[in-house]
Amino acid sequence: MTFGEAFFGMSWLDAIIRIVIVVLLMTVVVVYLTYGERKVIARFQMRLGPTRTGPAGLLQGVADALKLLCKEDVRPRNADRWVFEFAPYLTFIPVFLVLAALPFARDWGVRNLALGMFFVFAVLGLNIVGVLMAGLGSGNKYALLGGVRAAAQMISYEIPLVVALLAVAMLAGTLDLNAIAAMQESRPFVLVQPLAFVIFLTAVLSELHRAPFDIPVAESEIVGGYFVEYSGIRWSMFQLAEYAALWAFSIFGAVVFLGGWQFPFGDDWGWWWQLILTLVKSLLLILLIFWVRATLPRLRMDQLMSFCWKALIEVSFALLLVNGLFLYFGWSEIILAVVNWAGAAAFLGAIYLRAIRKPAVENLVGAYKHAGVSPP
Amino acid sequence: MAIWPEERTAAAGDLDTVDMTVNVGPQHPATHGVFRMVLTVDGERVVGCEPYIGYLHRGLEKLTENADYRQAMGWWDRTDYLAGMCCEGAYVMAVERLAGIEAPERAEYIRALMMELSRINSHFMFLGAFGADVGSFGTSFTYAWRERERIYDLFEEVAGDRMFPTYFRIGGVTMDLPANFERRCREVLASIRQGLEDLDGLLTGNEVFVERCRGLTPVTPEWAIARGVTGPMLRATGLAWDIRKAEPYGVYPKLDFDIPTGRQGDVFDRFHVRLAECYQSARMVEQCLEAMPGGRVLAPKLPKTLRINEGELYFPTEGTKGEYGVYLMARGGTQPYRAKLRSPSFCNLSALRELVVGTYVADAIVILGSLDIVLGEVDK
Amino acid sequence: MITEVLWWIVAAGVVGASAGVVLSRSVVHAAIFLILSLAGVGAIYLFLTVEFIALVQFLIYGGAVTVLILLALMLTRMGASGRPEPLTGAQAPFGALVAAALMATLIGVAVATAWPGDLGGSPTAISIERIGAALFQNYGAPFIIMAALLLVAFVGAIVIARQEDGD
Amino acid sequence: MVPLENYLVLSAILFALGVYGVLSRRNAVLVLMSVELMLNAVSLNFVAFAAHLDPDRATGIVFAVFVIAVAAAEVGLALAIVIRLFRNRSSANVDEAATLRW
Repeated sequence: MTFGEAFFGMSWLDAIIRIVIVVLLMTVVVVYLTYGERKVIARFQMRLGPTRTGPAGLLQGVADALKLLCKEDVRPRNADRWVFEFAPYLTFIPVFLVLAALPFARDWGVRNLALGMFFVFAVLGLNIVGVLMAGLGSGNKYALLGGVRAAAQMISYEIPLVVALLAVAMLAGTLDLNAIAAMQESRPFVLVQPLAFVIFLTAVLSELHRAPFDIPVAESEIVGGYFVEYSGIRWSMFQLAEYAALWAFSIFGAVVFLGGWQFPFGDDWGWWWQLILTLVKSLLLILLIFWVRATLPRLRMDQLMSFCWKALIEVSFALLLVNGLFLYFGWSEIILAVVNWAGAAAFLGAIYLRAIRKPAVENLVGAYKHAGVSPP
Repeated sequence: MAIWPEERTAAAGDLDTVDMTVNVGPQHPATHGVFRMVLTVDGERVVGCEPYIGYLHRGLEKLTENADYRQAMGWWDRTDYLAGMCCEGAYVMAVERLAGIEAPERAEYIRALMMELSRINSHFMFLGAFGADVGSFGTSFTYAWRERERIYDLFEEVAGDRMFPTYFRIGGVTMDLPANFERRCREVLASIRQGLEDLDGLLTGNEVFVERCRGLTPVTPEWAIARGVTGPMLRATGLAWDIRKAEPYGVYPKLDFDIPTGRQGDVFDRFHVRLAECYQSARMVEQCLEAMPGGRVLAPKLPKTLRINEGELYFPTEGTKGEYGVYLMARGGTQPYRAKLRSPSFCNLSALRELVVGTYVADAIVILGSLDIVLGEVDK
Repeated sequence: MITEVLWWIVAAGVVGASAGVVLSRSVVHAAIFLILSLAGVGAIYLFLTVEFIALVQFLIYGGAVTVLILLALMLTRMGASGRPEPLTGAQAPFGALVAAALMATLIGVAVATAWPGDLGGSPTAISIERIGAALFQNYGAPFIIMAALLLVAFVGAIVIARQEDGD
Repeated sequence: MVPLENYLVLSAILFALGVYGVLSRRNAVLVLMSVELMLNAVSLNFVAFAAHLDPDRATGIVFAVFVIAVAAAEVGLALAIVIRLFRNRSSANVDEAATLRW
């Protein structure tokens, strides 16, 4: 039973009510995600974050939103007018559409699509167009560089993202997000497909322009990238899109990999428990993303691309192949899980091994060899 | 759309694309002050770099020539404003040498201590800002800032001012250390050590950071010497050249410290050498605390008005960025006839174009960060 | 009723955007119009209740058109006067004539023909399982050939676009 | 309900616009875009036929998938050729590529 039908008996009204609810929810969530990010990162950086507006700074997001609404909407003189003005909408709308397909609890969502997973990445992939338009239309070279970087990056990282998710969808045998969640009653897919989860997280960081893949918006290089010329409400639409996409991807990840509303006790304890499960899991993923942002520096463009094309894509296709073999021969899931864990360990281990070539400060102490100075 | 390029190059056989000019600075988050460079980029590649300086020019040398020897000190403070003590130390020692004044030993120890703390302060600024240049979202910055605040607090307790203390005097220092100085200084040192560990852990072992910095623009000692590059940048190439050892001044001959050197002079080595230098400076501060003699802090019988009859002197010191050399020429009177600063940031910056061309835009920012310039010193 | 109104709106949008593609004076604008047009066609697929093709349309063309825009940006030159080269050639009237004739013919044929099996009513929803079965069972061999074609095409593209040493 | 003819007419208009673009545009990238329009019109036709006339076998859907795949391959190849052309002629103008050798 859906609440629209219960009250009005009209399906389109029901849909509109649901959409309104999701939009309002999204706005509130975005406001508090920005607040949460500032608080979390502030803690990582030994600061307090916002404290002044409201108790513990809780109203900071609202204050920011009000300020942005009141700001002047500036358009540079040599901006391409229509391209510039429509770009924020084109980044924002796909993200908002994606929220329509996500299940928050059993059959709770705007629409339960049979092609839910496919819908999510097909539609989210569209917001690159808005980003590119913002980059091209601003008439600013930083924005241009940012837009071009974003385009190259998002197109590249879509491939491992989609392939890794397809590997999971193969196991599940469906693209329906509700069905995928329902399937994880005994174990979340992350236990069976950790490698896919790692690839998914990496690609999502990149799709969302989060550190260490925040190259299109790199503050210290191109001063904010594609939205450098935007102000006021249009700028806040980019921000809204960014955080809404963050939230959408985390719910998506929670549903596909962490068991969504189902694991654990999702069936037994009712819808409120399912809702809590989904939200807590998505918040965990968001926290992970914030954590990464607080610690990691930024990759360079060529390193980013070669990481995608030389590592991620190969690994994700290998994963797809392995999953296919297991499904074809009907081998047991335990073995599949073991193979996958081994793969994930090898993948992360390789990255770690590259990192531990850390030279010690003690080795740097000079030999006075060139200068010919004798130590006193 | 008017984003189209002013310049174009057509390399033979290459795709005949159009170059774009990107203006970085003077208001840019990563130029460390009012520095401007105009990058000509071919896509993401930098094919040209034109640095512009002078936004912060205050005429230090001319001002010095028109002021009393003691009055001028305040301006020298403001050259390398991240390490004010080092600058005033260099100037004060140069004048002392020119005038033949000897500072008491306690004053010399205090100076060395303060200068090394200043060096740590400046290097912390570098470590924090460099992390931000490479792209970490301010975490390295706040880590570094915590220690910088502690050092500044200590400076305030000693001299009454944080950034521009003008604490040194010709012939000693203004006043003696406060009563609980040794305890406070050891507290700060412990905190500094902790902060260095933190930054080391945050940056040095970070795969992304290493990937960004290692092997980026390695240079040889010969190359560096030919361009007058000094300081940590020179030492990163493997040449252990440190004025504190090579032409010692103050109490440095009595202090035991090592010169950290890099291996290939790349960006990572520059970062690492500075990190290691902080440990050495902390060692020196500790030794100064141990060996601090009692006694006066200002030489007795200093003349009320300092007059220097005839003389000329180039006095190099190891500033935080490199060879910070003070040239003074006296022809009688209370003012120097000619003053000149050999500013290390300026000389190091002159290597920028050669380093940057051929790298990526993102690298250009990192390379600029690794030069560790301070604009007050570049523009004087 | 609402469906029809929506259909007409979307169809008008598609036609307008497509006209924008062939008429606009800037390559970038043309590319953006192309996106609108392709997205509109995707929406039309939704009216035909084949969500799968609509999503494929979004996914594939989203990336493809982005690349097109980038290429367009890279390859558009300014003339000596600082204005872009004219994008439409002198043969445009001739082209318009041919296109108009073709359109008239096609529309005439489409309207005049009595399509066998057409119930004149709403489209039948085709489930994703049905499409999958058709793709991998009935048309399995063409699918594999298509995969090979894609591979060959991309290898060919790389070979053509690659910088040769003596070049 | 929207009858089949509507889709066919829409597709015809799109195709004609694509033809006009191919014939009249000089810039190779724009020609490519017009070809995309034509391919789109074709796959719209396929899907409309499939949904209206042949829902059981879904042949039109399969063909639409093939058309999209071919379009992707075509974009890749054509852009490679355009880059080649541009590298040799410094122009993406198709009128200049009149000779069959370079």
